[in-house]
Amino acid sequence: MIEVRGLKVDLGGFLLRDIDLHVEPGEYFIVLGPTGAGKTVLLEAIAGLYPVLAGTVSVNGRDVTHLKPEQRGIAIVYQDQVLFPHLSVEQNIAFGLKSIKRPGQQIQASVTRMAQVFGIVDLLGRDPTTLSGGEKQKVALARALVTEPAVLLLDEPLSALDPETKERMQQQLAEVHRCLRVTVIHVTHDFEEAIALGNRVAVINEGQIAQVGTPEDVLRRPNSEFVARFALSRNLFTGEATELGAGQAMVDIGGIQIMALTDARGQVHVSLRPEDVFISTEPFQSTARNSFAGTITELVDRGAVVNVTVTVPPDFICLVTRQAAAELDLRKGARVWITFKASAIHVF
Amino acid sequence: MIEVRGLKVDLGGFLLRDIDLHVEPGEYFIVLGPTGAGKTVLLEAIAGLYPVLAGTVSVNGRDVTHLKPEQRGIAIVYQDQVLFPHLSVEQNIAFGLKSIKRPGQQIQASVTRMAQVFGIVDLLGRDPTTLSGGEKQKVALARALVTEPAVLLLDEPLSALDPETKERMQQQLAEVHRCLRVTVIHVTHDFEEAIALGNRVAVINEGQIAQVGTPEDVLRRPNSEFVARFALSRNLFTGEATELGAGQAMVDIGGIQIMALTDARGQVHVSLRPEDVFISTEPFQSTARNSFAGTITELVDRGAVVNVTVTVPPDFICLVTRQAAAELDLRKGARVWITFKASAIHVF
Amino acid sequence: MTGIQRWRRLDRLTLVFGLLALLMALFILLPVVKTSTSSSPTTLWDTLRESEVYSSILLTMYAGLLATVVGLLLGVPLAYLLARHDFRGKRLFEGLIDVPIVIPHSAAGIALLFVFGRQFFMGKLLGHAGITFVDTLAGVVIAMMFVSVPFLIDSARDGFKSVDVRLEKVARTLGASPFRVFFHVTLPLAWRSIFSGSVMMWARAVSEFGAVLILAYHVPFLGEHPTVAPILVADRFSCFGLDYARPVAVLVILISLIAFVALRTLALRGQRT
Amino acid sequence: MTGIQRWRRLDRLTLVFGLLALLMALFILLPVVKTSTSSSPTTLWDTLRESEVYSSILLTMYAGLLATVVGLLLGVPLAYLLARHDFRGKRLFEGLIDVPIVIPHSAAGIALLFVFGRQFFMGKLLGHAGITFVDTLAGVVIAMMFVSVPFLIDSARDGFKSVDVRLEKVARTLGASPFRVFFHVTLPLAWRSIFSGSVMMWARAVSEFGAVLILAYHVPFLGEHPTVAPILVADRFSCFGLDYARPVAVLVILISLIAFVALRTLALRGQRT
Repeated sequence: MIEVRGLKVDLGGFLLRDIDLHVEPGEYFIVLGPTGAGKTVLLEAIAGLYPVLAGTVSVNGRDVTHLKPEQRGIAIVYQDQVLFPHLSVEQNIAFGLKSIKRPGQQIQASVTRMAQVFGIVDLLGRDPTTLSGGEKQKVALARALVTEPAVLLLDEPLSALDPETKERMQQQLAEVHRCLRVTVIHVTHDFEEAIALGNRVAVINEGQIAQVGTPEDVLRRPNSEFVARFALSRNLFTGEATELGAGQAMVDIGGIQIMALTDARGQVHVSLRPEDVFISTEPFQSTARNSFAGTITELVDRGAVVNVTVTVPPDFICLVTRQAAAELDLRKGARVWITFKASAIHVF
Repeated sequence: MIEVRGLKVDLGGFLLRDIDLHVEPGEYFIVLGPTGAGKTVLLEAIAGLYPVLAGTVSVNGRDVTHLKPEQRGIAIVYQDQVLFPHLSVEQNIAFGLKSIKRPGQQIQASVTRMAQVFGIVDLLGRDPTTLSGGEKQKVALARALVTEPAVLLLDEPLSALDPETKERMQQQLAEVHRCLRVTVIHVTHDFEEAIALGNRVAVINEGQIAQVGTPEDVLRRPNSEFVARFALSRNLFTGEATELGAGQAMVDIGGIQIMALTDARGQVHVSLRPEDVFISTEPFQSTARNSFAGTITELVDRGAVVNVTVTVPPDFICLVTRQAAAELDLRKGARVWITFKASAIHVF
Repeated sequence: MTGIQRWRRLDRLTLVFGLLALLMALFILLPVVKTSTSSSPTTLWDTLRESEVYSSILLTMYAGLLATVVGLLLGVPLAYLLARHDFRGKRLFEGLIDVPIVIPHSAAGIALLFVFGRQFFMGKLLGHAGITFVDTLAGVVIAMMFVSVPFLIDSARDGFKSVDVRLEKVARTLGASPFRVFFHVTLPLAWRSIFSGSVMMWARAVSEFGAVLILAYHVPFLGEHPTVAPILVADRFSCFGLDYARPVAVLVILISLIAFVALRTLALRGQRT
Repeated sequence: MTGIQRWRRLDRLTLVFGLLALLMALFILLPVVKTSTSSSPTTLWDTLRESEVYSSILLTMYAGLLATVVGLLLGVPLAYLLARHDFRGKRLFEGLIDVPIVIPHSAAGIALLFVFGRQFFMGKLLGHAGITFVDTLAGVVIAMMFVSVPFLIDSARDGFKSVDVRLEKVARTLGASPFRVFFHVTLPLAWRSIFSGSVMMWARAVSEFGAVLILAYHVPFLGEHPTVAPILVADRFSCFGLDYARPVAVLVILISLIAFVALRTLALRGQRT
């Protein structure tokens, strides 16, 4: 458990101020904010690596505000990993245990176990400068977690990776968090990361915490433009994916089942762009796999286009041209069909 | 006019070899190749800035292979512009004219005229390090063109710009080329750039020229995987866009008219992703603005999905799931309707 | 609480290192400061008015300036070529260029004698042309240049390396000859490094003692036969003792310091030409 | 045709610059090469066996080594603090650290006398503790250190600056104390710069003439009273002439060169500790 109260940090130009965070034991907590919002400095301030102007930090009920970084039990993993370039992968992971003077045998055992968790046993003898981005990230996580920190701070751990590696790392992060039950604070500017991983999300805007809540809360009732803009640009659902032939799945998103092209199974998130949804006044046969009847509950005029909310339920936001809306006579309360292709669904 | 014959260049690791290019006077010629194909070195070799192992370069019928760079009448603009940081914008543009010792009054007049062409008269007194990417690109182009080179070499001139600036720069490049009638060789890895700007395209692959032809030729009959993969991933058409209310246009692509959300008018290119096209066996009323009857002329099985070619004409490539194809009983020769939304059309 | 927080930043490492660093800083600064302030302005003024002293200081500054100018003329082209071209054995060659920094100063003087002495090689050759080096201004300049020019070459080379070679390439395609490119693009952009290298070279040149002592002890200059300031200080010390040497030492330290600080400030400020 | 093409690359600028650069290269290399090869191995061997010569060379190397070790002990902490902390007047302070390079060597000796001389300040203080500097090994070491330690400090500071401070931060959160972080992360990564700075410092120290001459001419060492090699060369030259000074000069140049090249190669190779 970690509790931050009234933290104030000078970012040289602007301030992070009145930062209150309460993270439950074992929680995966996301801090979401646009680039340049001071998220990295916030983590360094919590870890004791950056001077704070005011405020307190406690870990598991103990006030650590005046402790040195090495006494806080808080580990940090930077975006670009910063592995020790003069040590092997094994020595990198063992560094923390040697610092706290664990016996050699125990170090050996802990390093091996952690390498197994991350599937990097083969890399132990390697020079870290020869690793790929994803491999470096695993080593950095193993190096941090082997010291059994009470809190793990992650600084945009996925943003430097290519999309494919990113997806795999995301799954691994979720898995490691589940297995090791470590308390995580993860800062990012990426909404899909926040939604996929976070138990709760804090949104930082202009140096202050604008909102805290579950990812759904924040998206449904955004009180910052940054979140609102994102929320309007996607239809987001959580559901259970079940097999439907290779590369395909049926996702139950509560009430309706939608077909998607994905290999993911189990608990997943799906997103659908509003411009990929068709509205028609009658049902029809087409290659689109997903078609549902619903009621128009809201129309928002945006110049050449109109945002139409259709409640199936759940609610779908659809983007149509003004002419189309006029021609089909779309109005509040009207009964319509929405249609979208399986290939338009993004599963994450 | 520029002619390159049997050029061979050592790239330190691999060779560019047997490079033959024949560019007509006033032509806009694109050299297309993946990143790391040695495109920048090719341009430097043509300009006399990189040693060649074999081959000749002639400009307007004159062999310049053994001339110094300053005697060739070939100007080059690099991707990141490399403006002279110690000179003002005006001095940057005037640099070439001063080098060839034009009288001061004439320099003044030429610089002013070129600044007007690019709309950068306001910037003349500025320090180039304070300019935005797009502004720097205009200054770099003005600096090159003011010397009235016979050939202008452009090294990925658009790839470092943000999408919006890129679109405007692309239009400006086309316009400047039309007005000044300079022969251009433009290297890029971006297909849309090649299609939008190029009179002809040469595709470089593994150090050799794989194919030369009009953009349409290259896309219809690709003989490299790099081109083929791109050609399969887009429906590409050329057409005439006419006004249809603010932010919307009707594009005549030869035979049919499609509706798109764009401010562009006149000659344009449009692209449409195969996964954004619906196929149905009957016509239907929906918010999708574009719906056309056609005949299935080809079906290509790709595992979970099927690529369906529907000839309206023109041909549209559509991506549908295997189940959808089976359910609708899609087969060669069948009469179907294709439907796509105005917002799915990308105009460039 | 804030008191504790402020002290916390001074961890043990910083305390121990701070103590050691303080010793080093005092070791360097104390002699300089103490000497600079140990003579009254009147004494210094009187010392400066001695013809032996002022002609010595003038000779030192003038010879240092000449050495730097010749160093610029010959060293800058060498630095440019080293920055722009690669060749086999370049590493070794660059190492040899730095050799004058390593070899004992008096031995450097003897080495120069072997080439520029009247009875040897170049010395003979140039002697026929009426140029001699032993006990002449030319000898002082050559001794100073030999021990100090590596500083200029290293700094200028780094300056040229930091100029994007594509700026030169673009300038060529715009119709500029290699000379125009060098003087209008490369040199202005590398100027700051060259200038600060020159300041280092000049400072090292006017402080040279050993090599000058061997090659050109007393030289005819402005109708007198002065020696360079570093030798004057040593001579007065060995002949008349510390008290007599002190004002001259203070004077040359002050002049060197003021010139160095002024030039260095200029080098750091003058980003543009 | 290929002939033409090859020649084309040698444009006029490269030709002119090549010529000027050649002059500079010859100016630096000729004296070194010519002197190094001017004495027969037998003569050199006989010279080295003179007790005055070999005790002088031993003294020079030993004192240079001691100066470098003390410089490392006190200069590295200073360099680390300069790399990691900012404070008002840091620029000026860094300028003052470089001052010993500028001031005339003999004046540097006098400045040191003012602090470490028997009748002054620290000299008195340390004199009570039985440590004297005038005409002792300690004096040689101090004179050498004063003129050469700025090279080490500058190089070490640049080395520390190039170590990502986040490596230190991560190490702290992994439970390492500031000392463990310094010795297991920072020092190994900056080691190469520190080592090559030490080589420069050592080279500059053993080549010093003026400051040592003033502070500690002849010193008791291994039962004899040798002087440092640069002074020995100058003494032999002024007392007995060039022919007598030559073998000693050649000897010290060769020893300096070999040691410098060997250490420099080590510094360039030893990327890892």
